[in-house]
Amino acid sequence: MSYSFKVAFKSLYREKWINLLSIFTVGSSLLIITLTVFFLYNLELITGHLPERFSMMIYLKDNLAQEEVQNVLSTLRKRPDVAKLKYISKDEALKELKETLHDTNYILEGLDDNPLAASFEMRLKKDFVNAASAAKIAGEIKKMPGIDSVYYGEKIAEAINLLKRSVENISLIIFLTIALGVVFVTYSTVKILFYRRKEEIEILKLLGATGGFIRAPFLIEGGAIGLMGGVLGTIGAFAFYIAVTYRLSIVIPILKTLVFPPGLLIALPLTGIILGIIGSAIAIGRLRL
Amino acid sequence: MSYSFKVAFKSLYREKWINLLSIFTVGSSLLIITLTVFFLYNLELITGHLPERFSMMIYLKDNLAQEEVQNVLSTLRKRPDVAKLKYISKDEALKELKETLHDTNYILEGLDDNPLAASFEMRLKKDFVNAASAAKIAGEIKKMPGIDSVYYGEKIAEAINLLKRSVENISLIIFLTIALGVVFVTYSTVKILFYRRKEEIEILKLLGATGGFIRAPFLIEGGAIGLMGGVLGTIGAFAFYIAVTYRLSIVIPILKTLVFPPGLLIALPLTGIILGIIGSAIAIGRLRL
Amino acid sequence: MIIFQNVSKYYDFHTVLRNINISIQKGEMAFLTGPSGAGKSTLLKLMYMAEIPDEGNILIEDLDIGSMKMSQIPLLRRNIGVVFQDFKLIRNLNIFDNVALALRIRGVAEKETKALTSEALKKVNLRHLADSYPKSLSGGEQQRISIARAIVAEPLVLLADEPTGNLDPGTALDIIRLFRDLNSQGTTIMIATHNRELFRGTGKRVLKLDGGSLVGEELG
Amino acid sequence: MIIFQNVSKYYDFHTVLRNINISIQKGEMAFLTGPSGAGKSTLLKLMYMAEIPDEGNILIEDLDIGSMKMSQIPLLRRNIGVVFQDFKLIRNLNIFDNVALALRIRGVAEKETKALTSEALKKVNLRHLADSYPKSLSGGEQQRISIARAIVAEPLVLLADEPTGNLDPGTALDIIRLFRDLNSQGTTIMIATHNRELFRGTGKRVLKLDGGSLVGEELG
Ligand SMILES: Nc1ncnc2c1ncn2[C@@H]1O[C@H](COP(=O)(O)OP(=O)(O)OP(=O)(O)O)[C@@H](O)[C@H]1O
Ligand SMILES: Nc1ncnc2c1ncn2[C@@H]1O[C@H](COP(=O)(O)OP(=O)(O)OP(=O)(O)O)[C@@H](O)[C@H]1O
Ligand SMILES: [Mg+2]
Ligand SMILES: [Mg+2]
Repeated sequence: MSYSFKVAFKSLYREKWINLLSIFTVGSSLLIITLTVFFLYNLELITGHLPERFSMMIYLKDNLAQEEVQNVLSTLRKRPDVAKLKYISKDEALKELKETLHDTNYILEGLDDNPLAASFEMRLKKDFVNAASAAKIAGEIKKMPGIDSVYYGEKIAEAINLLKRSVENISLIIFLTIALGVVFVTYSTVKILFYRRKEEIEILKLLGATGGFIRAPFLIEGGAIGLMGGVLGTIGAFAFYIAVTYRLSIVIPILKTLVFPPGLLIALPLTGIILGIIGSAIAIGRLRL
Repeated sequence: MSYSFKVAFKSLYREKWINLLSIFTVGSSLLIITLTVFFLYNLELITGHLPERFSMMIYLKDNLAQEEVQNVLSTLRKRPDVAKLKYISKDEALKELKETLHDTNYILEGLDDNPLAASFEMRLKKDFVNAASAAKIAGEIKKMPGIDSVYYGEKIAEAINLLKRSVENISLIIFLTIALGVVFVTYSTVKILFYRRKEEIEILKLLGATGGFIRAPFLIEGGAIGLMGGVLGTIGAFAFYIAVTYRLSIVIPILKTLVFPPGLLIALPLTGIILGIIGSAIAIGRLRL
Repeated sequence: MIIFQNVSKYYDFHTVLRNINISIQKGEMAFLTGPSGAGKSTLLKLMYMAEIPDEGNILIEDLDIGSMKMSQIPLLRRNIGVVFQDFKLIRNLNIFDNVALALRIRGVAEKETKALTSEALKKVNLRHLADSYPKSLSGGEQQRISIARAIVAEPLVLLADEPTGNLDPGTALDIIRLFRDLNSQGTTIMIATHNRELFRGTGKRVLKLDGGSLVGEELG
Repeated sequence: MIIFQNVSKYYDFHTVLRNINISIQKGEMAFLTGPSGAGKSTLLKLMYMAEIPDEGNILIEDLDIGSMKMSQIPLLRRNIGVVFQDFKLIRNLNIFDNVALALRIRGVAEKETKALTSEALKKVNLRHLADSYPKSLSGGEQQRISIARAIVAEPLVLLADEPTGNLDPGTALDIIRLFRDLNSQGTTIMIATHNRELFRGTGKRVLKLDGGSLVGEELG
């Protein structure tokens, strides 16, 4: 066993440039994976508050009788494209406006009468959430008795929402491709180690070495490269963390999510070792004696 | 020359599994780069409209004389932390509010008098754009004569802005790391080709082969792998484009930016060839005869 | 003990060994000769299972090679020392480690490994090259290192394929003397060679191979 | 023509060649002999610039090796055919391509390459192995392929390092006959060998090397 270590470390030293390159490759791959996870996690946090569903505002004519409102409600309820309906009375609308105006809501103080209309906030079923059917539905509803106007300006919200989903998809694809890339990189790194010693392996077999004896130095070498790569990745992730937190400082509440996960200090080097050993094992393949 | 091609293609065929792996690696690397560029480009488009700078609203007391306003202005101008000052008169403020209220601005029609205050919109110098100094500055200004109130609620804008920049930075880091990764992958792929034939190169040198004769099959093989990787990357990018546009459909205006750049059909395979040839050249290194 | 019973070996449509019958006693020393391409190396390879016979049985020291499991191959090979025609030294290990490898594979303790390796290098007169690498050795020096590695673990059987092809006559005689010493201590030895000087006057059996068939036998 | 003037070669603290003076005429055939490790291979390597002398001058067919630019090395080597002690065949090329390589490197047209390669393989009696790969050849067969490659381009100078170490005496004599034919057509030839049979009775000069020094000269 001590012999296997000696051979492995001699080889690590002898081909130090290639090995440094491999370590760097594994390290940066692990760093990319970490950053991608980190990025996806934060993207979710940021975009999580964006509107989730498409809604349509249906403003009623002023001074409608309770009965007429009820009529509109029941007609809308019967529609196959409606998912949810919420009645907003004149008073509620004014309250909302006041909240919207915020600090400057004293401008409303001079008003004697509530000038706002009662409305329905209507959510469409998923299948109908697109420009074409929204326009058609709005047109149909507008013709109903008791309706003043229909507003569906939430196109922007829809756009943001879809964009968010597509960003997530892109990130996921990037993540998966990188993960695949890491496996390839580890594989080809160890394949280089392997080609460098293909002849040696053939000779070892002829001398009667067992599979374990032949494999051990490779697995050790692969593991050591993975370990060093992992440590490098950890250092990179930590440096990145320091840089980010420094720039964003304490102003931003989202920074609470930017706490450096101490698990990374162990997870990355460990992942490195495991990837390195797996890569070595794959690269050596089945040893036919 | 035809001999170099023969040797290169024989070698491509002989080690087809490793080469397929290499092609796949190069292809997915190119795909990642493409997606990252694509992603960064669209991120810029989305976040480009977010507020660029931090501003502070200074509301003046009502019915201030022209002279007094001038006093406030000159006092503010002397401050070392002020980058830009913009006077917003009562009338302008009302106009802005009307625009903000949009469809519902008829609620303001009943007003006889303009209830809004005149104000200065003040932009701070970069160094002072943070929570601590903004609070301090606001406190100082509030004590000045003629000032009604100071509002610096744009913390959110600042947060979004900083976040946007940090997302850009993360993306850039990811992009650079991947680009570096692609070079490494190409390099180590070709290094495998090279180790497989290190002995052959030594023999070729001893037989009197020139550098060009020795390099040619490697460069061809590297170029061919790069080309096939590039074609694979193009197919991947196209598949991704189809998938994305299908899901987002024609609803969203931002989709104008999602036109598949036809240049990619040439750019990716070409990049592949160039990367493959460069990788080969680096892997072979200087041939000492 | 080495026994071949009706052994044949084909490559594609090409017969390399045809119906070979050989019986070498335990502790015997025999030579194998014949023109280039006769099948000498192939015959030796069958004994350490670098090749598998297409027909017939081979017995090495009571082990039936035909019925052996793959996992037993390393054990068989550790009982056989081989001097390869192309030396098969490991480029990345120095001479000492190349020779010591045969012991390390067998799990010999490091202290004993050092002593035995030094002794083997001394036997082939190359102890001064212990720290060198194979690449920097002359052809004949490499060949002697290959011999040292084959004998260092004192195997039951020693197979030598053209062990003096790169040696001057004087050194060649030293090597054959070394083999005879080993043989007198009980090692079964088989040497494939073109060099008639090696077996002339030894009184040992010389098997003659030609075109894949045993065509005769004489005493050296 | 091969001229060595006071040539020495050291490795670290170890002198491999000491003050060598040799003069071989254009079209001459000479042998080089001496014990294992004497420096024969090193001496040949100096001629095709696989090694650079530490002292002295070497002239090969009017080319002064000392003042030669790196970029001229391929040209020098293309004028020299070498039979390497360890064959140096390319694993991934079949036998035909291995031999043809010597011509392709020299930019010979493909049609001529085919004809010349077949002819060279015929000269070493191995045309039937054209499609095989080096790994599947016997030691002696590999050695003859290395010889075929060295002679196929009809070089001005032929250097052969232990070219019959893996050949039976009959085949060895065929090869030496081949070399003498080439020599009679004007090729300068130098052969390093342990095999006294090769030069016995040829009447050619035999240079004796020992411990890195030329210790004598005789006629074979
Ligand atoms: N793997 C193989 N595939 C095809 N033919 C082979 C293979 N191995 C050996 N041969 C052929 O078998 C024959 C015998 O080869 P072998 O190496 O046993 O000869 P040898 O007697 O050792 O010759 P030498 O004295 O030249 O070393 C040769 O003609 C060789 O070409
Ligand atoms: N690169 C090197 N570094 C150190 N020593 C070397 C190197 N190359 C050769 N030597 C030494 O130089 C000496 C002469 O080697 P060379 O190969 O010339 O011998 P040789 O006469 O061809 O022997 P042989 O007949 O065994 O092939 C040997 O002792 C060898 O160990
Ligand atoms: Mg043989
Ligand atoms: Mg030599």
